[in-house]
Amino acid sequence: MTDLKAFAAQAREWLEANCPEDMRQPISSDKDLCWGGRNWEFQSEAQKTWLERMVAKGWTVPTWPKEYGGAGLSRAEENILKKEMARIGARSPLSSFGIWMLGPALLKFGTEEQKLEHLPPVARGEIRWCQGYSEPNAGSDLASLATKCEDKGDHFIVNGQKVWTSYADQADWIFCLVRTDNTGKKHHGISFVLFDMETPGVDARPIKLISGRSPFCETFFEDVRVEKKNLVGTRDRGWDVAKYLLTHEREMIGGQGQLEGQGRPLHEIAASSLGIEDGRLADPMLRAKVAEAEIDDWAFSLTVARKLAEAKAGASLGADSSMLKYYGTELNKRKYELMMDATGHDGLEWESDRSNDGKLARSWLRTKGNSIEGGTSEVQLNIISKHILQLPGA
Amino acid sequence: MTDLKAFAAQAREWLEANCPEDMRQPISSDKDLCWGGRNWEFQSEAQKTWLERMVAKGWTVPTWPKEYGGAGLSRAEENILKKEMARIGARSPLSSFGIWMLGPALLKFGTEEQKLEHLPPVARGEIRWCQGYSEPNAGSDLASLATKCEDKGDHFIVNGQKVWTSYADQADWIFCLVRTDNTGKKHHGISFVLFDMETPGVDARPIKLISGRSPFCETFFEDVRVEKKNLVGTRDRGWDVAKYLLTHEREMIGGQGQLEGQGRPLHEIAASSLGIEDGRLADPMLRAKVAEAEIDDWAFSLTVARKLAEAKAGASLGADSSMLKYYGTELNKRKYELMMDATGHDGLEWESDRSNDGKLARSWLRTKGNSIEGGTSEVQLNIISKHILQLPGA
Amino acid sequence: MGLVLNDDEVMLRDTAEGFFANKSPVTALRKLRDDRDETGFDRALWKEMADMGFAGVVIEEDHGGVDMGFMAAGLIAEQMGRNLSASPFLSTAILAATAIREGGTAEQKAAWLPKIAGGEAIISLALDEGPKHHPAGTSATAEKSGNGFKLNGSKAMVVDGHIADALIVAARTSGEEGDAEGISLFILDPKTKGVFTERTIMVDSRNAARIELDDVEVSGDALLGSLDEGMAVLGKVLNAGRAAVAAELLGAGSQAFESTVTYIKERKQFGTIIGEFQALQHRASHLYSEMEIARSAVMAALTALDDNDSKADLYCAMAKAKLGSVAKLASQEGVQMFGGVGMTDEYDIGLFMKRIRVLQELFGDAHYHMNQFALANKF
Amino acid sequence: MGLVLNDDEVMLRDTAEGFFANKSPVTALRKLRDDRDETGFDRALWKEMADMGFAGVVIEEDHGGVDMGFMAAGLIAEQMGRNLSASPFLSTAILAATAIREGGTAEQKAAWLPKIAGGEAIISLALDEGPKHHPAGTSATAEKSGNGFKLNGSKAMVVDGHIADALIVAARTSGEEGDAEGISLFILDPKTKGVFTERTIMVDSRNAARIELDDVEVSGDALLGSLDEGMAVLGKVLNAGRAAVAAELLGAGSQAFESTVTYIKERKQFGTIIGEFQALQHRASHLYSEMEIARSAVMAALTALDDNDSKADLYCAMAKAKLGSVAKLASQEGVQMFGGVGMTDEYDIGLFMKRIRVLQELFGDAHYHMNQFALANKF
Repeated sequence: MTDLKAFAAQAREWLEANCPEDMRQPISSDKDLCWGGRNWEFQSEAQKTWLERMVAKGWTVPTWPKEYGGAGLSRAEENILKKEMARIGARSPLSSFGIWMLGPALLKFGTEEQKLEHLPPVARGEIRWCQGYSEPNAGSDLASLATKCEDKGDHFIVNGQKVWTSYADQADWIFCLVRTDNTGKKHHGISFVLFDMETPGVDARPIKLISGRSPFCETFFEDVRVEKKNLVGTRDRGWDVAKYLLTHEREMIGGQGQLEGQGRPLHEIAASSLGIEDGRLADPMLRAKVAEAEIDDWAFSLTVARKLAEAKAGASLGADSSMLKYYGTELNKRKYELMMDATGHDGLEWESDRSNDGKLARSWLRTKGNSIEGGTSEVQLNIISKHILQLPGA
Repeated sequence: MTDLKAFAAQAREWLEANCPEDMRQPISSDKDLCWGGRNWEFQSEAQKTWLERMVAKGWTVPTWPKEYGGAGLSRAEENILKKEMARIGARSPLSSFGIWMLGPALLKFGTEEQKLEHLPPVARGEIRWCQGYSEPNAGSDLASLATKCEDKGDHFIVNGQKVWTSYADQADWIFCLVRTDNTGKKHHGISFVLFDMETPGVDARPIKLISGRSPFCETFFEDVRVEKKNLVGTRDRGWDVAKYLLTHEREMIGGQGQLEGQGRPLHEIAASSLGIEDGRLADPMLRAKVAEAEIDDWAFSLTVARKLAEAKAGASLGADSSMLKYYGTELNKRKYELMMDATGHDGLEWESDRSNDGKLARSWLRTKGNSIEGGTSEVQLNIISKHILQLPGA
Repeated sequence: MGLVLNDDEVMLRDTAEGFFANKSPVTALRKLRDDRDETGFDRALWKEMADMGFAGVVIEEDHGGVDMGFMAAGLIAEQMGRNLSASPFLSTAILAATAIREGGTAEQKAAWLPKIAGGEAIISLALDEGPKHHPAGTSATAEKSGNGFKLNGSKAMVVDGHIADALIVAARTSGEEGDAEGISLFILDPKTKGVFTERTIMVDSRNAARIELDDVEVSGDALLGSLDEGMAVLGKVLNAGRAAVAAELLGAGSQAFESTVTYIKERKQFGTIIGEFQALQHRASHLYSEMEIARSAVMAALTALDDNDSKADLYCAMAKAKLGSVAKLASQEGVQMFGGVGMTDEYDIGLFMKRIRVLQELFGDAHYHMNQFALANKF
Repeated sequence: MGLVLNDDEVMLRDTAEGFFANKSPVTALRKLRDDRDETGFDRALWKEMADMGFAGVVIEEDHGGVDMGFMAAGLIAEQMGRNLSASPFLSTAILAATAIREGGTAEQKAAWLPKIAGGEAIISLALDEGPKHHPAGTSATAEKSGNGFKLNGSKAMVVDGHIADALIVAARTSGEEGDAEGISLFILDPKTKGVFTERTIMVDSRNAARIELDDVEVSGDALLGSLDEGMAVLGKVLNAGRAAVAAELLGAGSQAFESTVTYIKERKQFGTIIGEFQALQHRASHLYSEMEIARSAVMAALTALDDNDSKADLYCAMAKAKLGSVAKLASQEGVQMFGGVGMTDEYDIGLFMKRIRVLQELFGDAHYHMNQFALANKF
C-alpha cells in the first residue's frame, strides 16, 4: 500500500467517525456556511463540533504548515482529502477569505511574525477577514486607488473609502490596499496593510443590490491607525501582492460556471416547466438555445479541466485564467437568462413562498455581477489581447 | 386631372407602346444589364432599341436638365416614372456609374463646360465610367490615398495604383481621387480628376475574388497625362466631392439587403430543400434562426422605409446611412449563411449545371464583401459612435 | 404605413413625455415599492391620466373616450416605459377596453367603457394559466348552469388582478386544452363567491395576481362576445396588448440605452472616459442600430392595428419578438457598462432590467412569437 | 479524460505538423485546383502518408496498421486542416477503415485493411442522399436477388467517390425511410454495372461525387456487418468521422484565427496598426476563448472514442456542433478583418472559409447535432 493509499484509508475512517450527520447534508442556502470570527453564532451544535474537530486535525487548511495551524499535507494528499469529503458529502467546515485570500498572500509575502500572528486564528476560524480593494473610482482600474495611508513615524493613518468589501460589516480584520505614495506611476506607491475593523474610524455599510440584500459594503476610513508591523511585503510594492491575489480570485470565479452547472441541468428545469411534446421541449425556439448553451457548458467544463491539467503538468495557467473567467461568467449569465425564459411567469415572482422569495429571479440578477466583479469581461478581454494574443497597444 | 396624374397616364401609354417585350422580363443575370460605352455590344436588338428610345425621351436620367441629356422631371414625376416602369416590369435601360456617381458629382461640383462635355454622353450611354478611389494602403482609411498628381503647367501627370475599380477593364473614362498636395493633413491635398482610360500609361487588371471572377480591377497609372480642364471642384479639396459621393454610395449599398430580400424568401428556400414536417421546417434548430433572420429582415426593410420617409419630411439621412449600411450588410451575410445551411450538400457544388455553376455558393461568398466595400462595418460603427452617439474620441 | 409621426402624434408624444417625466418618474415607482403600497400604483395619477384622455385612448367618443387609436396608445406606453410609470394603463385602457369594444354588447359597453375612460374602473384580463403565455392552452372551464355559467380554474400573471373592479376571464366552454376553438370570455366581479385573488409581487415591483375560480356562478350576461368564439375577440385584444407592450419595451429599452450612453461619456477608468474605448463604442453603436430597427417594428405594428391590416397578427408578433430581444439586450449592455454601480439598487438601470424582463414575458416572449411567425408563414 | 497530450502524442503532432506544412501546404491545394487535377489530390503524397503510418492510424497491426487510435487520427486531421491538405484520409483511413474494422468479416478485413494502411486502396462511404446529413433517411434499397442483392438509389456528397476503388453503400433492406433499423452496408466495386459516378467539384475545390445505383447486382459477400443492422457499424463510423472532421475544423479554424491575428498586427489604416483597435482586440480575444473551448471539445470526443466511452455519441455530437460554429466564426472574422484583400483569391483566408463551410456540413452541421444532443438528453 502506497503512502497515499494509506492516507486515503485513514482520512476515510476519520471522516466517517468524526463528521456529524448534519454536516453531510447538501448546502441549501448561505446560512449553512460557517464563516467563524469573533461574533460568529454557530447555526447548530454539529456545525461547532465539526469545525473544532477539523481545526484539531489541521484540516481547515490542510496544506498549510503545522506551525500555522495546518496539517502540512501535500497537494496530492489534499486532493485525496477533498475526494473523501466529497464522498460522504461533508460540508466545508469553514468558509473564509482568510483561508482563500489572506493566507496565500501571507504565505508568499509575509514575515514569520506576521504568519505566526495571523494564520493560526484564521485556521481556527477565530478571526474573520474581509478584503479592501475596490474604490468608487478604482473599479476595473484598481491601481488608481486613492485611499491615503500616511506615515506618522511609528504608525500609519489611513483615510479613504472602499466599496464591494464583502461581509465588511461582519468581519474582524481587513486586508487592504492603500496608497503610500502618489508621486510616481499609479502601480507604484500602493501598499498592502492589515488592520482590525474595530479600530476607531472604520465604518462599514451594506450595499443593496438589484438582487436584494448583499454581503457587499461600502467601507469608510477616517483617521484609522494602523500599526507598522501590519504592512505586508515591501512598502509601495503592494501591487505585487494584489496581482498575485487577483489571479487567484479570477480562477475561483471562472470556475463558478462549472459549480453552478452541478445543479439541476437547464434542460431539466425547462422540461419540468414547459413540458415535453413528442419527445421534444414544448418551446421549439427555446429548445435550440438550451441545447446550444448546454453544449457550450459541457465544453467549457472540459476546458476548465484541461487548463487545470495543463497547469499541473508544469505550465502556469497565467492569462488563461482571464479566458476562463470571461467565458464562464458570460456563459453563466446566458444560462440564467434561459432559466428565466423557461420558468416564465413563475420565475418572475419576487416575494412569494412559492418562488422561495424569488430565488431564481434573484440569482438571475446576481449573475449579472459575475462579469463585473473580479475584473470585468472587458478587462479580461484586454488581458487576453495583451498577454496571449500580444496585440499592439493592448 | 392633376399634372402628376396626367404625367402618369402619358408615361404609362408611352411605356406600353415603346418598351420591347423582351425588356419586360426579369433580370436573370448580370448579362442582362446594359452598361453602354464605346465598346458595348448589345445583347439583343431589343436592348438597343429600348436604350435608344429612352435616351430620346431623356428618361435614362429623368431628373437631369434637358441640356445635359435628361428630361428635367421633378422628383415626384421621377417616382411616377419608376412606378410605371415597375408596373410592366421594364428593365432599366442603362446601368452606369456615370449616372449613379459621376452625374451627381458634376451636377454639384462641375463647371458648365464640364457638364456639357461629360453628362450628355453619359445620358446616351456612349461613355462608360469607372471610379478610382481605394488604394492598397487606403481602404477604410480612404483619405490616406497616395496616387500622385503633379502639376506640369498646362497639364497634370498621374502616377500610382488604385484597387477595387469596378469594370475598369471595360470602362472608357475614370473619375479618380489623386493627391495634389501632401504637405498638410491627409484630407487636404486630394483632388478629383477625370481622364480617358485609353490614355497611355493606364493598365487595368481584373481581380479574382473568393467567389470567382469579379468586376473589380487593380488599375495602374504610369505617367498618365490629365488635362487641367478635367479637374472637378477646387484643387486640393477633392475630399468634399468624395465625401458627397461616399454617402451616396453607402445609401445604395445599405438598401441592398432589402433588394436581395425581394427574391424568394429564405423560409421558402429552406422549406423546399428540407421539407416540412407537421407544419414545421424539418430542421428545428435552423427553423429558429430562419424565423429570427426574417423578423429582422422585415423590421430592417421597415427601417429603410422609415428613414427615407423621415428624410423626405425634411430631415437628412445623415449618419443613419451608416446604420443602414452596417445593419443591412451584416443581415445579408446572415441570410446567406442560413441559405447555405438550408441547401446543405446541394449548395456546396461549385461548378455543376445543377447548381447553376455554384450560383448560391458564389453569392454567399460575395456577400462577405458587403460589410467591407463602401466602408467596412467597423468604419460605419465608428461613424455612428461619433456622429450619432457623440462618444468622445470616436 | 405610418412610419413617421404626424403633427398630432408629435404633439401627443411631447405631452406624454412631459406628463410622465413630471408626474411619474422612476422615483415614483421606488416610492411605491419602498412604501410597500398595497395597490402598487397611484390612484391620483391614474385619475390624471384619465383626465388627459389616456385611459380612453382607444375608446370611442360615444363612450367617453378620445378614440385616438393604437399609434397614440403606443406613444403613451412608450413614455410610460421610459419612466417605469406604474398604472393600470395596459390592463384597463388597452386590454379591457379593446375586449369590451370588440366583443361587448351595447349594455356591456355602456356599463364599462365610460368607467374605463373616466379612470373609475380597473379591469384585468385573466387568461394565462401556466408559466408561459399560451392562449389555446386555456383549461379553466365554464359549464352551463341554469341561465348562467359556473367557472372553475386557475389563472396566473393577471396584471393588476388584485385591485381589479372586474375581471375578464377566458374559460373553456367546449373543446379541449390546446384548441383555439371553444374558449369564451366572461366579465365578472372579483368579489363574486368562489373567486380567490392572491397578489403576486413581481420582480419589477409591479402588480399581478393569481386567481382561483372555485365554482364561481355568473349570469348569462357575463358572457363577453360569442360563446365558444372568444378567440376572435381575444386575438384583437392580444394584438393590442402585444403592440402596447412592445411600445413600452421600446421606451424602457431606449431609456436604458440612452442613460448608458450618457454614463459612459462621464465615467472614467484607466485615466480615460470609458466611452472612448472602441469596444464599448462599437457595442453601443450596434445597440443603437438594433433600437432603430426595433422602433420601426413597433410603429408598423401600431399602424397595422389602426389600419385593420389583415397581417396585423404578424406585425404584432414581429414587434413583440423584436422588442423582447432588443430591449433585453439594452438592459444587459446597460448593467454591464455601468459596471459595479449598475448592480446596486441605487442606480435605475437594474429597475429597467427587471421591468423589461416582465414585459418581454407578457403575452408571449421572443421565442413564442418567432414560433408563431414561422407557423403563420407555414414553416 | 485525455485532455492533455502525452509525450507520444506531442511527438506525433510535431511530426504531422512538419509533414503537412512541408509536403502539402495551401499552395498544393491551389495547384490541384488551378491545374484542374482530375483526382483532386496528390497520389504521391497519399503514399507518403501511408509510409508515415497515417493511413493505418486506426487499423490494427495485424492488418498492417499502426493502431494508434483516434486521438492520433485527430492530431493528423488537425494538421491537415491547418494546411488544407487534400488526401483521402477522411474517406479511407477514418470512415472506411472504421467500417471494415467494426463490421467486416475476417475475409473483408484481410482484403481491405492492409490496402488502406498501405495507401493502395481508396474507399468511399456512400451514405447521404439529400441535401442534409440524415442517416436514418436512407431510401436507397437493396433487394435480395439470388444469393446476392440488387441495389437502387442515389447518393450525394460521397467524399472521394469519383476516385474510389471501392464504395461502402448504405441501403435499406427493410423498414421505411426515417427508420434507423433496416439499413445494411455493402462494399462494392464502383465499376460494377449500374453504378454511375459523377464527380462534383465543391466550393472547397475538394472531391465528392454523386452516385446513381441502377439495378446494381452484388453478391452476398458484399454485405458489411449484419443484415438490417448497418446502423450499429454506421454509428461508430459516423462518430469517428465526426470527431475527425471536428479535429480538421479545429486545425482550419486555428490557422484562420492565427493568420488573422498576425495580419492585424501588420496592417495599418488611419496611421495605426489595426490590431491596436480595441473593438478588434475584443473580438479576437473572444474568438481565442471560443477556439480554446472548441479544442477541449475535440480532445474529449477523440478520447471518448479511444476509451469506448458509453457517451461517445454525445461527445462527438458536442464536438461537431461546437466546431461547426466556432470554425465558421473564425473564418468569418478572418475575412472581415483582412478586409478587401480577404475577399481576393490571392489570400488564403477565403480558402479556409470554403473548406470550413464544407467540413461543418459533413456528417451533420451544428443544428443537426444540437438537435441530436437534445434528443439524447430527452428534451
